[in-house]
Amino acid sequence: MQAMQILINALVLGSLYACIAIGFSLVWGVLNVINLIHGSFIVLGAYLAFGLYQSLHLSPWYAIFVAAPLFFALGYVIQRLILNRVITAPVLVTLTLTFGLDLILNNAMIYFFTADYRKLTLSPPLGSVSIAGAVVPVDRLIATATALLLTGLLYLLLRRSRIGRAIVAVRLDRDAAVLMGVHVPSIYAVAFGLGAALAGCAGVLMALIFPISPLTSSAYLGKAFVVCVLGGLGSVSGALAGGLLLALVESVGSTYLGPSHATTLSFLLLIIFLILRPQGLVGRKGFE
Amino acid sequence: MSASWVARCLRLSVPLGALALAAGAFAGPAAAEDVIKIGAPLPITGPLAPEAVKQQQGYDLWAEQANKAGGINVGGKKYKVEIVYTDYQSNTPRAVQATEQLITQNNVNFLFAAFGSGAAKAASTVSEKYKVPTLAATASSVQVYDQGYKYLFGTFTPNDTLTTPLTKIIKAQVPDVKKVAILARNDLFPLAIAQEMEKSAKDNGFEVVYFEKYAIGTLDHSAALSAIKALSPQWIFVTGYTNDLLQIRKQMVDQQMKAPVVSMIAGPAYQEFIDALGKSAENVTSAAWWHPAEQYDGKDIFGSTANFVKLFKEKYKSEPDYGQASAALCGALFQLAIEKAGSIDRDKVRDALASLDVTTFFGPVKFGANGQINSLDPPVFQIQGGKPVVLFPQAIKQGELKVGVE
Amino acid sequence: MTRSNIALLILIACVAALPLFGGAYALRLGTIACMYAVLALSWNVVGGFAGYPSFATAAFFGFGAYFAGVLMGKGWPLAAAVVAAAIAALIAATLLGAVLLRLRGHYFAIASLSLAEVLREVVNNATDLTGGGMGLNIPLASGSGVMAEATFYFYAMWGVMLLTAIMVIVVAQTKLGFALNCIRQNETASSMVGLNTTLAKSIGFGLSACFVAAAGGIYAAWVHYIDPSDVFDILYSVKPIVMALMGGLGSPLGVACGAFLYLGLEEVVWRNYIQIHTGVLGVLIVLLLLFLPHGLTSLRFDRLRRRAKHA
Amino acid sequence: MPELLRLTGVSRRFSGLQALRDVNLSVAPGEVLGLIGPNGAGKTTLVNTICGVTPANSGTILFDGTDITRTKPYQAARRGLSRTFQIVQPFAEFSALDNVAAAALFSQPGESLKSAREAAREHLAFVGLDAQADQPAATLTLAMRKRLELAKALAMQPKLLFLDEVNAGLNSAEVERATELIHQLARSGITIVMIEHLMKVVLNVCTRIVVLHNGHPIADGAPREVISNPAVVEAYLGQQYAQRTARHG
Repeated sequence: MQAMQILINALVLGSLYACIAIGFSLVWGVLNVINLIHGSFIVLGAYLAFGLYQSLHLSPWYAIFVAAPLFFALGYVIQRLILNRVITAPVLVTLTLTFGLDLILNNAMIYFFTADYRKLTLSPPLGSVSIAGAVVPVDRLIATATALLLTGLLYLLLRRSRIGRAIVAVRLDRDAAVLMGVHVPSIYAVAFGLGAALAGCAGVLMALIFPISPLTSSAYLGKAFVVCVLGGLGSVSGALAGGLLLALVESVGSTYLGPSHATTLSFLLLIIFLILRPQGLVGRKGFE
Repeated sequence: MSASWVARCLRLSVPLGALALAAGAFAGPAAAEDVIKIGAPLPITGPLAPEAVKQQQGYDLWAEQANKAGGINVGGKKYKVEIVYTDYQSNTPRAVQATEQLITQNNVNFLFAAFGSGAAKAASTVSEKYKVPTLAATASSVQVYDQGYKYLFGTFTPNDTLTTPLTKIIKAQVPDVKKVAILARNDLFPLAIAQEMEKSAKDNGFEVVYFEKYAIGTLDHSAALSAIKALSPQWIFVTGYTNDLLQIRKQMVDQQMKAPVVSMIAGPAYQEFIDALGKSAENVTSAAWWHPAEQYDGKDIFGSTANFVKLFKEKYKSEPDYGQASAALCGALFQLAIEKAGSIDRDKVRDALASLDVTTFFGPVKFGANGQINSLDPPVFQIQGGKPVVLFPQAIKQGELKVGVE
Repeated sequence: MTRSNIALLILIACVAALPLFGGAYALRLGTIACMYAVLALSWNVVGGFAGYPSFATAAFFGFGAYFAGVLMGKGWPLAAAVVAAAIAALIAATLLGAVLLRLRGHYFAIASLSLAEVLREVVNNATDLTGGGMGLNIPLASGSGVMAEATFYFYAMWGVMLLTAIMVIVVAQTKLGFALNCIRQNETASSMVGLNTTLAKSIGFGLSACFVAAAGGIYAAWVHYIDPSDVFDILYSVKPIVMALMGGLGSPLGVACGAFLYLGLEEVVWRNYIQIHTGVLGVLIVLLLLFLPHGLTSLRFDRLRRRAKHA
Repeated sequence: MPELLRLTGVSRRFSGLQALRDVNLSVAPGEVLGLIGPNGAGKTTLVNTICGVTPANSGTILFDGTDITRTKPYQAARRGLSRTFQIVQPFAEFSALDNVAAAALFSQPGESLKSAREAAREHLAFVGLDAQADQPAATLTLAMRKRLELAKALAMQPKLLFLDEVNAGLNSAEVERATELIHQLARSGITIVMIEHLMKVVLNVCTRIVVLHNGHPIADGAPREVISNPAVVEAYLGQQYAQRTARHG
């Protein structure tokens, strides 16, 4: 009974984690950039959903359609104007640059929205349902479904569309892609835009579930990190696998060892994975 | 070549040194004679930023009132008040630095302590060194006052004064309660209060079936809550700050957790907690150091509690909570002490604070030997109909305890 | 000894004169500046010489602070506790390095970052020893007066900075520094010419941890009260990197200048823009990386040489 | 004659791909062994396996009487196994001198930075790079970098030297110069195993040839014998030989 509840909790939470991480993973895999603004993008998405619901009473389901293009544009522009200038620089430079950008965005959000915690409460509330003897909140369920849907869409985009295949080509072998006539800077910009759009959509979904404040961005970022490493970089299925594994470890650890050990456990797992299986659960071996 | 190069390096280091010195020499203008400056290091940015806003509202309200009345009367001469804010980024080392900066660079006369127990404690070593009287508006843990400092005073009673009356009320009015589950944020104040709760629960014959800490910044509590649910305790006691408690309460609802009694400290006293949760906040019990329903007739600048609430509402269009009230109280207490000492000499004001025994809008104020206030009965309250309703103390009781949180 | 290293020692000697000019607050800033210089110079051994993007500085700092703090709580004198913390960090980091430094690039960055997270949670949960989330009190040495204490801690931190600078200079001029340089440029080729890369990297990692831990220990004694989220703050990892980038990677003089310049800027920005200082700092970082990618050193004569090389 | 190097049943797999299959090989002191075979035959993998970069999955490798099957690359290097890379691997920011000094410094116990630099000068002079000693390696031409590789390998005072396509990408004048260098090395008593596509060079320099095909030696013997071995020629060598000699001949 309780085991079932833990399992279901972990499944739902794992999908949310995957949703948080997938844009981060895409950017990391394709651009080889650890995008530290990712967490703030998610929060910004959550504010967008909150603002639209408060002012226009626009439900978060529709807010996704607003968020996706907006964030895509934002990401595209940031990549084109700023990040692209240092894209070939060493890890440290790109990492520190996104750190600086994150400071700016986060401070701007605190300045304009204040750091107060807000909550998007749907009226009427969605409540919970029972599945196989376990209680599952409907909002999480819907968020999970949407997260899976978004993940699926991304997968299709990468597999089926021309631009998607170009992105995958750049990820696997940048030089070969150049020879094949792919214009790498625009692929980078599109991939970064997609990463931002996914973060924005994730933010909209998170608004339903977690309190909203600029201060939560680092928590999202931390999860994205762990999920990416556990699952394997840049692959859609990797983010899902990593999210589920992380959620499972956290849930089980927190139930049997106490919640304060859940974080320790997840980071220990991260280090172990880095050392023993740096390609992650799903990833291929052989790239750094 | 070599010599000229060294010279070049030296030239480079000169502007650097100059910059550092300039940074150090930014001393504010020397304190004008008719102004009393009080330094307030606040976590204006970083995770504690929402709390800083509350503190600032309280301080500003007091300063505005004091200046409106012409200033503080020091032996017949009126002094205006000025509050000097600095941001310590929710970072304790910064708080220490900010405190020293306020003392040595901004030449403040007195200090409001940094927010919360941890930072107040760390920064108090500095104010103690400089012998600057410091009032802590938000430091309740006795550990803050266990260092034998003479210049630190706090307006929050020890944590057990919150948990003990709460436990007593529950024991008297809800005989079904046998098992208690405690979930605490692993942080100085929330953890300290959870430990007090555990103690007072055991003293009153309850069985503590669950006591766990969660890490700062935990996003998801569903695993811990499922574990608690499986134990079916009658009383669930959770500590943390507003965001933690919002999350936990929401996730309790998600998991359809019900219990006769759910207590949370320190979120429910804040209006934003009730606003954000709506119906799910109903019947959550809590305790705080002050409540707007209190009815004291004080000798301080605000006078009665009702007057304070009125002034606060006029300025900020919202109900004051204990954080804002305590901040305003700290200002009012400095004013009382300075007027009593008839001087702005730090030692005299310190002695005046130590010997203070006065009723304020916040309640009776008298500091114990360690500097912590020991004269207050913090109210226990419950959210009923979207409002906090006082259950204790008897004198200001507004309603009866309602059992059952869904 | 190279000219730039002589200049570094001159700079450090100049800093020592601070107590002649400044009051207690200037000394506090000076102590913090020395502390960050220790962090940045130490980071430079792994990050600048060996080219490994280490984010482990916070882990070592917190480790040192708690190790020394706990010992002082048990009655050890400051000096002994700090030395013990430094040695413990040296050993622990050397051993850890052998494992972690097998990773490269982003993977190493994340592993080193996680190190601080793991240590913080371990400290958080070892309540009996460390006080956990309640923090750790470090007993006051004695009430020796404001200026005396400020001067004492300033010179303690300055001393660690001097030792760190000497260590970095010595490393740079010996086989180890040469080895780390080789590793940065081409690790495969390094091992093919007979260099035990794992050993060299581990020693480098250990040395970079050792003085950071000492700084952490002094810091703990200085502030009397530490808690896990303060001393394992990720900013202790990030700031030294920004400082090193600001000053110019690899050059000890540049890194030390970068540390002082960064703190100077931070202090000015912090004072003048209470609400938006982190944003202003972010703008500075972004501008720095976009327009001065090699830090202060790109303002120096060797800019032309670099240009020539990149051409 | 005692053997310097002896491989017994060495195999190496890369996730599904059998790169080396049951390789038995011995090298005598003073030999100049040519290792030939088409692309992908496993020549470079064989060198990597001997040097410890990609350790063997099975089999044993004896070098100078000791088992080095499991040694790490740096240990192999210190024992006197040195190599050049097919794709040159200089320390790009270092001067040519420091590149060679690094090799001398780390392969010889007790060498100091100063003595290593002194030794490095001699080796640079030997390969004819003394004029470029202070130039950063990144600025050298390909031919110079190849010679730099050689100087590095020599600075390690090898007992056994692997030359991995030292002539690839060089023009014929440069090839001639490199061949002369190899002759000098061989005369100085260093045992050499060279991977080489240029049959002219192989026939000119080598005392023995081993042909590797799909990770397995298929022929071993005196150069003239091996290339006239009908199996080798018919299988693939003839075609290669024809092409190469036509291009460079």
